[in-house]
Amino acid sequence: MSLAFDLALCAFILGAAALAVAGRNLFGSVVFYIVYGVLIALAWLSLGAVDVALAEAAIGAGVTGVLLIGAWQGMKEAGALEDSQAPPWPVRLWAALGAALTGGLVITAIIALPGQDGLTRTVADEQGALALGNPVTAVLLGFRAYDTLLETLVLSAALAAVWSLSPERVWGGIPGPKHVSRPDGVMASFGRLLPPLGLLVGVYLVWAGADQPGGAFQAGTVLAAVWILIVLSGLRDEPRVSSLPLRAVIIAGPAVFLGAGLAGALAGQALGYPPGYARTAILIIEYALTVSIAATLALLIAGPARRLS
Amino acid sequence: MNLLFALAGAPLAFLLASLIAGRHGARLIWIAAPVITALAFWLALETHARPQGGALGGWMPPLGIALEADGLGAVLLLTCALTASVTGLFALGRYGGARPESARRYTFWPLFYGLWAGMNAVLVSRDLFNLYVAIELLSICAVALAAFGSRQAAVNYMMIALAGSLAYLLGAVLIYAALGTLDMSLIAQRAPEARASVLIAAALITGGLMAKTALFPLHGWLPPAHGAAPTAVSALLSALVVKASFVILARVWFEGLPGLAGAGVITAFGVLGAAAIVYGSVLAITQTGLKALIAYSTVAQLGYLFLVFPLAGGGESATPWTAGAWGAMGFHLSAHMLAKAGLFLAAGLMIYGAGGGRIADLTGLARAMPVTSLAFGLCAVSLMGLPPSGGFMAKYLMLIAALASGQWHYALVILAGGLMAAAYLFKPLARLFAGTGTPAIRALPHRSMALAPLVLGAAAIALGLLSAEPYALMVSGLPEAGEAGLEEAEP
Amino acid sequence: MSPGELLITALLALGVFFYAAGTVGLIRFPDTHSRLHALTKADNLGLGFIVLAAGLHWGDAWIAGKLALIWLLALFAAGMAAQLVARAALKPEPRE
Amino acid sequence: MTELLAERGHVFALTGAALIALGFYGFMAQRAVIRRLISFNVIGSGVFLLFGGTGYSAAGVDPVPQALIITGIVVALALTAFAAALAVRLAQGGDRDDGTDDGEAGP
Repeated sequence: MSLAFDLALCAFILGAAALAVAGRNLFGSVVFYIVYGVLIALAWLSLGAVDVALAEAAIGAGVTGVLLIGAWQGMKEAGALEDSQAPPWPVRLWAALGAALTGGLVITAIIALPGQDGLTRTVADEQGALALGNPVTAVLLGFRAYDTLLETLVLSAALAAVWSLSPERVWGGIPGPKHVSRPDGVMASFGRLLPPLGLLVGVYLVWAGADQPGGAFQAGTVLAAVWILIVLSGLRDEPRVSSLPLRAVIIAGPAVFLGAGLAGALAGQALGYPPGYARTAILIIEYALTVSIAATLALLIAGPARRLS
Repeated sequence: MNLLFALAGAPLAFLLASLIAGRHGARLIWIAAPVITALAFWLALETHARPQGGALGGWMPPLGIALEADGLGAVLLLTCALTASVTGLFALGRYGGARPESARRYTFWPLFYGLWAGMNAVLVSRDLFNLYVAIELLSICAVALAAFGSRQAAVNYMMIALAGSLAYLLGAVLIYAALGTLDMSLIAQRAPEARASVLIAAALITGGLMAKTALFPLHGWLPPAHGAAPTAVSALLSALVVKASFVILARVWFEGLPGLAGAGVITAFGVLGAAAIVYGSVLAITQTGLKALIAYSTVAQLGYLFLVFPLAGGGESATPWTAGAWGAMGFHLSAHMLAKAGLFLAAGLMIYGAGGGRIADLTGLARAMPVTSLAFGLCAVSLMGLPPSGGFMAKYLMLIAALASGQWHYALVILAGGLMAAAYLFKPLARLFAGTGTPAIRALPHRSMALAPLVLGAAAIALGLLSAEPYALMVSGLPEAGEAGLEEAEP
Repeated sequence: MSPGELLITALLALGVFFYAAGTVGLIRFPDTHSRLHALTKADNLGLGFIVLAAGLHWGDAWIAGKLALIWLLALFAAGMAAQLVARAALKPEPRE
Repeated sequence: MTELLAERGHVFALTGAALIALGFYGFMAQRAVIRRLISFNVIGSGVFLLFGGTGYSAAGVDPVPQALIITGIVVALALTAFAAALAVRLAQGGDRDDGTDDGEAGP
C-alpha cells in the first residue's frame, strides 16, 4: 500500500514537474508549478518530515507560486510575455542530452552511496541541552544557528535588492498595485474574517515549533499571507517603503538574532546560549524572527515601489 | 573563533543598520571601514601565532559549524577589508551626501554590506552548506548591484549564478549523503569511504563554482555585468565577488578532498586556466571601451588562479613547490583584489572627468588628472606583474613553481600572459600621456575621490615590497615539505 | 469490511468523484468563470466528503473538530481565491 | 532496481534525481525567464527531495537535512523573488533608466 502510494505520488510529481517545465501555456506552467509544490509537500509528509512539508507548502508552493503569478502579470503588463512555442530542436536536443547526463550522474552517485547513519542519533542525544522537543528547531536555532542567521539576512538583502529596482521617481512610495473592493462584498467580509484566524495559526506555529513541527519560517509565511489578504481585500494599502516603522519591523528579527550571537561572542561563546536559558533565548529569537519574516516575505511579493499614492 | 564570528557578523550588523538609517546610512561607512579593517588586522596578528578557529555555540562538527582562519584566510580577509573600505568610502561620492533618499542611494549600502558580509562569511567558513548560504548572500547582492548598471547583464549574471549555486548545492548534498558531514576536515578524513559518490559530488561542486568564478569558457556573463556597472560596483564585483567562489573551490580540493584530484582533473584546470589567460588577454587587447578592457582583463587574471592546481600538484602530497604555488595563489588573489578595484575606480574617475568611456577619450588626461593617472599606472604595474608589486610576487612564485615542477609550458603561458597584460594596459596608459595641452575635464564631486584608487594602487605595490610577512603568513598552514619551496622561492 | 469501513470508503469515493467532476469541468468548460464555478463548487464538496471520511476514520472528536476547521478555512480561502481570479478575468486583457 | 525501490527513501531520492534532470532540461532549453525560474525551483526541490530521501531511515528523516532543506527553501525563495522582480523590471523599464539615474551625482 505504502510503496504503491509513494510510487503514484512520485509519478504525479514528475508529471506536474514536466508540465510546469515544458508546458505550452506559460500561465498553465505556473499553475502546474503550484500543484507540483503541493505534491512535493505531500512527499515530505509521506517521509514523515512535517516541518519540511509545512515549509514546502507555505513557501515553496505558496509564496513562490504567488511570486510567479505576480511576475507573469508584470510581464503581461509590459507586453513581454514570451511566445509559447517550443524551443528549436537543436536546443532541445542538447538540453535533453545534458539533462540525461546530469540525471545519470546523480543516480550513479545515489547508487554508489555507502550506508551511513547521518546525525539523527547525535541530534537526539544533544537536543536536551537546548531543552527543545523538536529536533529540527534544535538544528535550526541551536546547532546550526549560524546558517539560519545568514539565511534571515539573505531575506533582508533580497528585499533591499528588490527595492533597488524601484524607479527613482516613485521612490519612497508604495509597492504593488492598488486593490479596491466593495465594502459589503465577499472580499471585504472574508478579508475581515480570515486575518484573526490566520494570526492565531501563525502564533500557534511558532509556539508549537519548539517541541512540535512548526517554527518561525512557517509561521512567518502564514502571517505574510494574512498581510497579503488584508491588502488584496482592499482593507489596508501596502505601507510606503520609506516608512520607518516598517523598516524597524524588517530588521528587528535579524537584529535580535545577530545581537544574541555577538553578545555570546563577547561572553566567550559566539552563537552560544547561556546554560539553562537556551529555550527562552531561542523562543524570543523565534518570535522576533517570525514578525520580520512575515513582513519581509509580504514585501518581497509586493515588489519594488510602484506608486506614490 | 569569537573574533572570526565578529568579522562575519560586523558587516551583517551594518547591513541592518543601513536598512534602518535611511539617508544617513551612507555615513555608516566611516564606522564600518575602520572597525572591520581593525578586526581583520587583529585577526592577522592572532593568526600569525597560530591558526584561529572553533565551533560556533560550542557545537562541534559534524553537528555544528566550525569557523577557521588560516594564514591565507587572514590575509584575504584583511585585503578584502581594505578593498571594501576604500571602495565604500569612494562610493560616498555617488551614493552619499546630504541629498534626500533615493532608491539607489538607499539600497546601495545594504547591498554593499551584504556583499562584504558574504565575502567574510565565505573566507571564514569550512562547512559546505554554510558556504552555500554565504555565497548566495554574496550573489544576490552582487547581481542587484550589477543591475544598477545594466539589467539585461544582471539577468544573465543571475541565471548563471542560479545554475552555479544549484550545481554546488547538489554536490554538497551528495557529500552529506555519502559521508554524513559537511565539514571540510571531516570530509578529508572520510572521503575515501565513498570515492565514487564523492567524485561525482566534487565534479558538480567544481562546475558550479567555475561558473560563478567566470572561468573560461563560462565567462560570458562577466564582461557585460562588470563593464556596465557603476564605478564602485565594478570594483566590488571584479575585485571581490569572483574570488569568493574560487576560494571555496580551492579549499574543497586542497583541504576537503586532498588526493582526490587525479592527473586528468588537474590538467583540465590547468588547460582551462591557460585558455582563460590567452582568451581574456586577446579580447582585452581588442576592446575600445576602457571598462570593457578592464573587465576582460579580469577574465584573463582569473585564469592564473586555476594554474595553481597543476603547479601545487593537486594537494595530493606536499612537494617542494607546493608552498610556492599556494603562496602565489594568495598573492595573486590579494594583489588582484587591490589592483583591479583600484583600476576600476581610477577608470571611473577618468571616464567621468573625460565625459566618455572609450580609450580614445582619455587622450592627454594624465595632465588634467595626474593623481588618478598615477593610481591607474600603479595598479597596471601590479596587474602586468612588474616588480616591485604584489602582482609580480604572484607571477614570480608561479614561474618558480612551474619551473621547479618541470611544467615549463605553464611558465610560457605565465610569461605570455604578462606580456599581453602589458599590451592591453599600455593602450590606455599611452593614451593618458598622448597629445599636448591639458584637456578640459568635468570636476569631480570631491577631489579626495582620486585618493581611493591611489591608496589601492599603493597597497598593491606595497604587497610586493613588504612581501615577506604576508608570504610567511599564507604558507604557515602548509606541511613541512613546503619549507623547501619557501627557500627556493625567496626572491 | 465492517460497515464503518464501508461508509468511509463510500465517502472517500464520493469525494474523489466530486474532485474528478471539478477537474473535468476545469478542463472542459469554455471560459474562466464557468471553470471557476466547476472548480470551487465541486472541489469544496469533494473536500467536505474526504474530511468527513477522515474524521470517521480517526474516530476522535478533537481530530474531527480540527478537520472541520480546516474544511471551513479551505472554503473561505477558495471563496477569496475565486473572487480574485474572477476579478482578474473580468479585466480587459490582450489575448496571449 | 527492485532492491533500490524497496527502500522508501530511495524512491524519493531517485524521484529527486529525475526532477533535477527535468529542471535541467527546462533551464537549458527554455528562454522565458519565468519558465527558467520554474525550472530552477524544480531542480531545487529535486535536490532537497534527494537530500531527504538519502537521509531517510526507519527513524524518519535525519533532522539535520530537514533543517538545511528549510533553510534552502527560504534561500531559493529569496533568489526567485529578486530574479522575478529583476526580469519584470527589465521588461517594463528596459536595460537601464535614462534621465532619472543619479549618475550625474558622481562617478
